Amino acid sequence: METQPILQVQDLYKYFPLPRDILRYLARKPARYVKAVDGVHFTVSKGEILALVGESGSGKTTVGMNVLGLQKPTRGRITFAGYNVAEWAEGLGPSLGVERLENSGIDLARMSRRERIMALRERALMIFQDPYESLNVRQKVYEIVAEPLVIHRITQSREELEELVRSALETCGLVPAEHFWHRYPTELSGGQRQRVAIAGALVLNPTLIVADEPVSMLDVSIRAEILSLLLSIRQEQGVTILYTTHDLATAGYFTDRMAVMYLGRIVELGPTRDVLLSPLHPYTKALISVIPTPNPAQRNKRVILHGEIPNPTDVPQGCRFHPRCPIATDDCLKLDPQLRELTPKHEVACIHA
Amino acid sequence: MDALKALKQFSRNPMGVVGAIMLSVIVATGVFAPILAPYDPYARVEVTDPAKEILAPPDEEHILGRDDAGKDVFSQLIFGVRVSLIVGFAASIMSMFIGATVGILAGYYGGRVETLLMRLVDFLLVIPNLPLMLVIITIMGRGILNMILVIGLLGWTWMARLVRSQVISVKERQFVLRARSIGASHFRIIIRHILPQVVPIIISQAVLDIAVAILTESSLAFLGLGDPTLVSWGTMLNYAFARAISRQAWWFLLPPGFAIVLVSVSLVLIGNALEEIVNPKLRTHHLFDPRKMVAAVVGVGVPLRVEEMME
Amino acid sequence: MGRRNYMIRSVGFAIVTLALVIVFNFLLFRIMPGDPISILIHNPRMTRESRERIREDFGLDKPVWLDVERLKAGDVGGAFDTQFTAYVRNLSRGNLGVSFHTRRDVAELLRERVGRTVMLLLGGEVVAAVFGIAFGLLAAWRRGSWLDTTILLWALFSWALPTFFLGIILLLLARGHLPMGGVVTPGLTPKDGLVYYLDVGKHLVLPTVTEAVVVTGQYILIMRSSVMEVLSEDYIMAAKAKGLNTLQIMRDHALKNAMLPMVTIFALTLGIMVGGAIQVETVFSWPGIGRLMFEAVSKRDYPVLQGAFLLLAVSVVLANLVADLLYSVLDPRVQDK
Amino acid sequence: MAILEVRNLSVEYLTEDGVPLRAVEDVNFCLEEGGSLGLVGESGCGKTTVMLGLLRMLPQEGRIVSGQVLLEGQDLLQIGEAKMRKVRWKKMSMVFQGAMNALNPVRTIESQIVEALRIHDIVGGASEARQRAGELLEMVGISATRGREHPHQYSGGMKQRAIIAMALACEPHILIADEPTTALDVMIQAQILELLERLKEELKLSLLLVTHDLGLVAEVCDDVLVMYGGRVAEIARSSAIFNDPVHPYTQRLLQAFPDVKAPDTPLVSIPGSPPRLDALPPGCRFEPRCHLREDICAQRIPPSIAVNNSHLAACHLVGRES
Repeated sequence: METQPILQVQDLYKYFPLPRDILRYLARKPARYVKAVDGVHFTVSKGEILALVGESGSGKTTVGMNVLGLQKPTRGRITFAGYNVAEWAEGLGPSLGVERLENSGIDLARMSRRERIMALRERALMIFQDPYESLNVRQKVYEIVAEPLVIHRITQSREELEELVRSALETCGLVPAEHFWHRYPTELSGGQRQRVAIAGALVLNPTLIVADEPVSMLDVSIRAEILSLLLSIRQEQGVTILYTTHDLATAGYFTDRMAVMYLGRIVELGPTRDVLLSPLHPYTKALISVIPTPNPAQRNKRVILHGEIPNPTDVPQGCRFHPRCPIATDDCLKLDPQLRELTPKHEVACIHA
Repeated sequence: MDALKALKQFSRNPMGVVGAIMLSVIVATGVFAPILAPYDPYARVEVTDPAKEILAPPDEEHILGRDDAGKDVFSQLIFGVRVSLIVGFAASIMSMFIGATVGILAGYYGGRVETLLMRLVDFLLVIPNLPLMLVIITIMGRGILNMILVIGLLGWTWMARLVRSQVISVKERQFVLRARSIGASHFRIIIRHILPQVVPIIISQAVLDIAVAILTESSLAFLGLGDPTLVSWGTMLNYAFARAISRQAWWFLLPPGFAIVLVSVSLVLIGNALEEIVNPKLRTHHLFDPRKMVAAVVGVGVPLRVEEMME
Repeated sequence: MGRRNYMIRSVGFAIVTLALVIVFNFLLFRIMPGDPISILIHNPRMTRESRERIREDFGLDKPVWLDVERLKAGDVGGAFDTQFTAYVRNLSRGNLGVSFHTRRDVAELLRERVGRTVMLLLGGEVVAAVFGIAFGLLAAWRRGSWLDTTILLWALFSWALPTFFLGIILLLLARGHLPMGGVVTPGLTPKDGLVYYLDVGKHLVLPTVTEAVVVTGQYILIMRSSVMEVLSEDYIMAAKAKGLNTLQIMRDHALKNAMLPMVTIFALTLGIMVGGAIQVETVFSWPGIGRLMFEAVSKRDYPVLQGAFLLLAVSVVLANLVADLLYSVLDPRVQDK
Repeated sequence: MAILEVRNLSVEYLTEDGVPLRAVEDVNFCLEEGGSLGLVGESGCGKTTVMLGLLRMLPQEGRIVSGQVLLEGQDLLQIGEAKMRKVRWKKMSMVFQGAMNALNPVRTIESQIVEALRIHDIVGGASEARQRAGELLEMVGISATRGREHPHQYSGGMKQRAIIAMALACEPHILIADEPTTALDVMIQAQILELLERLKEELKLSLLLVTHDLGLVAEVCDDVLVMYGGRVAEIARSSAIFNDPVHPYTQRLLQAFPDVKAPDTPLVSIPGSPPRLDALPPGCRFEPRCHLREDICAQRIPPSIAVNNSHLAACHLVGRES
C-alpha cells in the first residue's frame, strides 16, 4: 500500500472545561477540565483503515470529532490533506507550506471562512453509531442522501442529482435504488438504515470517513455486511477510514492498523494482526483476554482489571494506567511513558514492554 | 410521524374529535354571525308593549331575552364569538411565534443567548399575569388591539420553555450532528432538522394557548377592561353581573358564560388529544395486572405500534 | 455543582428578579403612553397641597434616571438624586404613596387587606393541591378506565372554566344557603368568639372553592402526566419484579418521584391564583387585595394599582424562591445538575 | 432436576388496530437446578418477551395465549396475582437490562435493597435490614457505607453491581439476567460476569441468561437456547451448540460472530434481516434468509427434531444427510 500520509494528528489535546461552580469562581480557583484527549499523535496513509479502539471515556470519539473539525482542539495540530484542520474549520487561514488541496486545484487561502469549512465538510465525513438516531425520521431516504449534494451545490440538474443518489444507494447495496428512496427510515431495517447513512456520506466522494462504532447497534448477523461494505468502498474509491470502536473483535476483521486508547492517550499502535495476536501493552493484553469468544473450548484465563477508568479530570500521575496495571512498579508512578517502536511499526507506551 | 398518521391517531381519540366538531361549529357561527343573528346586537330593540320590561326573559321574539339596555341577548351572544376567536387566535399566534422563536434560539444556541433569554422568560413567568395585564390596559386604554397585544406579548413564556426543552433534547441527537458534519448551516439545521421535530409540540401547545387567551380576554372584559365598542362575552357578563344578578336575570348572565366554557372546552379537548399523540411517554406503563388483560382481551389502553415492538 | 450552588443561584436569581420588578413597576407608571402621574398633576380637582405632596413624593421636578448635568459637574452623589432614587427611597420606607380616591396611605390599605387574600390563596392552594394530587394519581394509575376518563374530563372542564363565571354560578346556586359576599355578617366582631369564626368560615366557603377550582384542573392534568411518565420508567418495572403490590409501588416509588416537579408547579401557579383572586374577590365582594385592584382599575387609582401590583409580584417571586429551595432539598439529583 | 420448565409458551401483542401479533410461539425449555441456560437471539426474536412472560410482567398490550410455566412443579400461569408477587424476587429475581434506569433515582441504594427484604419478610427490624443490605453490597464489592448514596452517585458498573446485590437479597433460587452487561464497557462487563459466576457457585443459583451475545453465553452457560422469529431454533448443551450446531441459523450466527483471537477467519453475514412480527413467513421463520432452504421450508413450520437426547433443532433438514 502506498504510504502517503493523508491525515496527521500531532500532539492533540482536547480539554473540556467543567461548568464553573459559583463558589469556586468567587474563590478564584482555576477552572477544572475533562481531559478527553491528552496528547495523541498518529498518522494515517491514504486508503488506509485505522482502528481507534478504547472503552468509553478513552477519548476515541473526541479524536474523531477533532479530525473532522467538528470540535476545536485545545492544543496540537491536525493536518488533513496538507491543511491544519482546526484552522481550516475555524477559518483562521491556511498554515503549513501547502497552498493547494491536492488534485483539486482549490486555493484555500482565497476562500472565506464558510467556504473553507464547506471544503472540509465535503471531503471528510462521518458515519454514526446508531442508524436509528443518525437519520432524521422525517426525511425520506432520497432527501437524506441528496441533502449533502444540495448543501454543497454539487449539481443543479435534477437528473444528475437523481443519478448521483441512485449510484450512491446502489453502491451501498440498496438495489434497486428506486425501491428505497421514497421510503422513510422507519420503514427500513437497521442494516438498511446504516447503508442509507453510508450512502449519505459516500455521495460526496469523500477522501476520509470517520466511522464511529458503525455496527455496534446492529444485530450480529448483519454486522459483517456493513463492514465488508466499508472495505469495498476503500478498495474501489480509495477512501481512508478512521474506525472508532470499543469492539476489538470487529476491528480485527477489517482494519489495517489499530491504535488502542486509554484515558485520552494511545497506549499501543501497530498493525492490527500484531496488536491482537501479540499485544505488548498490559492494558491491551487484559482487554483482549476478557472479550468473550463464542467457543467454550477456548475459555482462557481472563485478566480482569479491577476498578474503573479514572475520572478524566484527575488523570493519575506517571503512567496513567498504573493504578490498574497488573505489572506496575514504582517507576510507573514517576514516568509518563511515550510511544516507542518495539517491533517494526508496532509502538507501545509502557516501560515494561 | 407524518401529518396523515397524526390525523389518523387524532381521529381515534373521541374527546379530540368531539372538541374538533364543537370548534368547527363555533367558528362557523362566528363567520356567519350576521346571517345567524336575528337582531343588530348593538341596537336596542323597540319595546312596543308597554307592559313588558326592557330587561325581559326569553319569549318568542327574543329566544334569550333582552338585556337591561333592551338589546337582544342571543344576537349579542352570536357576535361575541367573533371577539373571542379573534382575540384568541391573534394573541396565540403572536405568542406562538415569539415563544417558538425564543425557545428555538435559546435551546439551539445555548450559552449566553440561552441564559439571557431564559432569564427573561423566568422573569415574565413569575410576574402574575392578570394583575400585570390589568395595570397595562388601565394605563394604555381599553381596546381590542391593546387586548391582543397584551395577551400575546405576555403569554408566550410556557411555549418558550416547552420548545426550548424539546430543542435541547433534539439537538443532542445524532442526526443533528450528522447534518453539521455534512456541512449544513445553522439555519438549515434549525429549519430542516429541528423545526419538524418540535412543530407537533408547538401546535399542541398553541391550541391550548388559544383557550388561555380567550379565557384571559373574558376575565379582563369581566373586570371592565373589554373593548367598549364591541360586543364580547366578558363585557356582557360585566354588565350582567353589575346590573342583573340582583334581579336574577339568568338569561342575561348564563349564556355568555356557557359560551366561553364551550369554546375553551372544545380547544382543551383538542389540545389534550394532540398532546397524547405528541408525548409517547403517556402511552406505556408497567402497572398492569395481566389477568385483567386476559379478561379484557381487545381494545383496552393504547397499544404499541409495530416498530416500537421490534426494538 | 452542588446543592449549595444551586441555592445560591436561586437566591441570586430571586434578588435580580425583585430588582427588575421594582424597576419595571417604576417604569410602568412613567414611560407608558398617557403617563398617569402627569395626568394626575393636571387634574383640576386636586388641591394645591396634595399636588405638592405628590410632586415631592415622586420627585417630579427631578430627572427620571440620572442627573447628567450634575454628573458632568462632578457631583456624583447629587447626580443620583432622581425620580428613580426617590421611588426606591420611598419604597424602602414602606411609603407606597397615597390613594387618589380615598386619600389614604396605600401601604396601610394593603396591610389591612393582605391577610384576607392570603387566607383565600392559602385555602385555595391547599384544597387544590390535595384534590389535584389525589385525582391525578388515581387517573394515571387507572389509565384508560372510565374513572380516568371521568377525572380527565372533569379536569379539562374545570381548566376551561372562567373563574369569575364559576363564581357567579356558585353564587346563584348557593343563594339562601351560604352568605353571598363579604367577610363576616355585619355586627359580628372577634369578641363573639366561636360564632364569629364560624361565620367567617361560612363566608370563606364559596370564594375558596372557586379559587381552588381555578387550578385543580391544572394540578390534576400535570400530576396525571407526571405519574404516567414515572410509571413508564424501568424502576417501576423493577419494583414490580421485586414483588411490590400496586399500592406499594404507587406509594413508595411513583408518588414521590411524580411529586417533585409538582413543587415547582405549585409556586408557578400562584401567579395564576393571584389572577383568580382578583376575579373571586370581585364576584364575592371579598375585601382583599384583588377587590382593591378591581376598584382601583375602575377609579384609575394609580398609586393603589401600583402598590398592589408590586405586593403581588414580590409575593409570587418569593414563593417561587421558596419552592426552588425546597426542591433542591427534596431532589437528591440536584447535586448532579 | 428441572427447577423451571416452560411448556408451549405463546405470547401475543395487540397492535393499535387490535390485530394480535405472535411474538413468541410454542417455546419449550427446562432450567436445571443449579444450572445455567442461555437464551440467545437477535433483536425482536422474542427472548425478552419470554422472560417477561415467566414473571407475568408483560406490558399491557401483551398476553400469554397458551402454555405452562412450571416452577418447582407449580404452574405460575394458574396462581393468583398475590401469590405471584411472592414468587417474584423471592423465588425468581432478575437483573435488568440498562441498569441505569432500574434504580429509583430519588431513593438511596440501601433503601431499595431494604425494601426488597421487607416486602418478603426476610428480616425483622429496620436496623437488621440495613445491616443485611450492607452485607449484600459488600458481597458485590461495594463498600457498605456507600449504600446511603443515591444512584446518580454511582458509575454504570456500580449500579449493575447494586442491582445484582438487590436481586440476591431474598436468596432466590433462580436469577434471570436480561442483557446484564450490554451497556457496559468490556472490562466492566468482565467484572460483572466474574461476579455473576462467583455468586452462582457460592449461592447455588440457577441462572437464566438472556442475551444477544453468543460470546457471553459461551463463557457462562451449560445449555443454550437459540431463538429466531419468536420460535426456538435450536436447544442443546453449550459445547454442542458451539462445536456442532445443526440449525443453519445457529451455524451462520456463529460464523458472523467475530473472534478476537482469530482475526483471519472470514466473517460471514446473513443476508436480509429478521422477520417483522406483522409479516412472519408462513413456514420456517428463517427460510427467507436461509442458505440451505428447500421448498418445504416455505410451506411448513419445522417441528423440533431430536439430534440426540440433549439436542433439539427445528429444521426440516435435520437428520437428512446422515
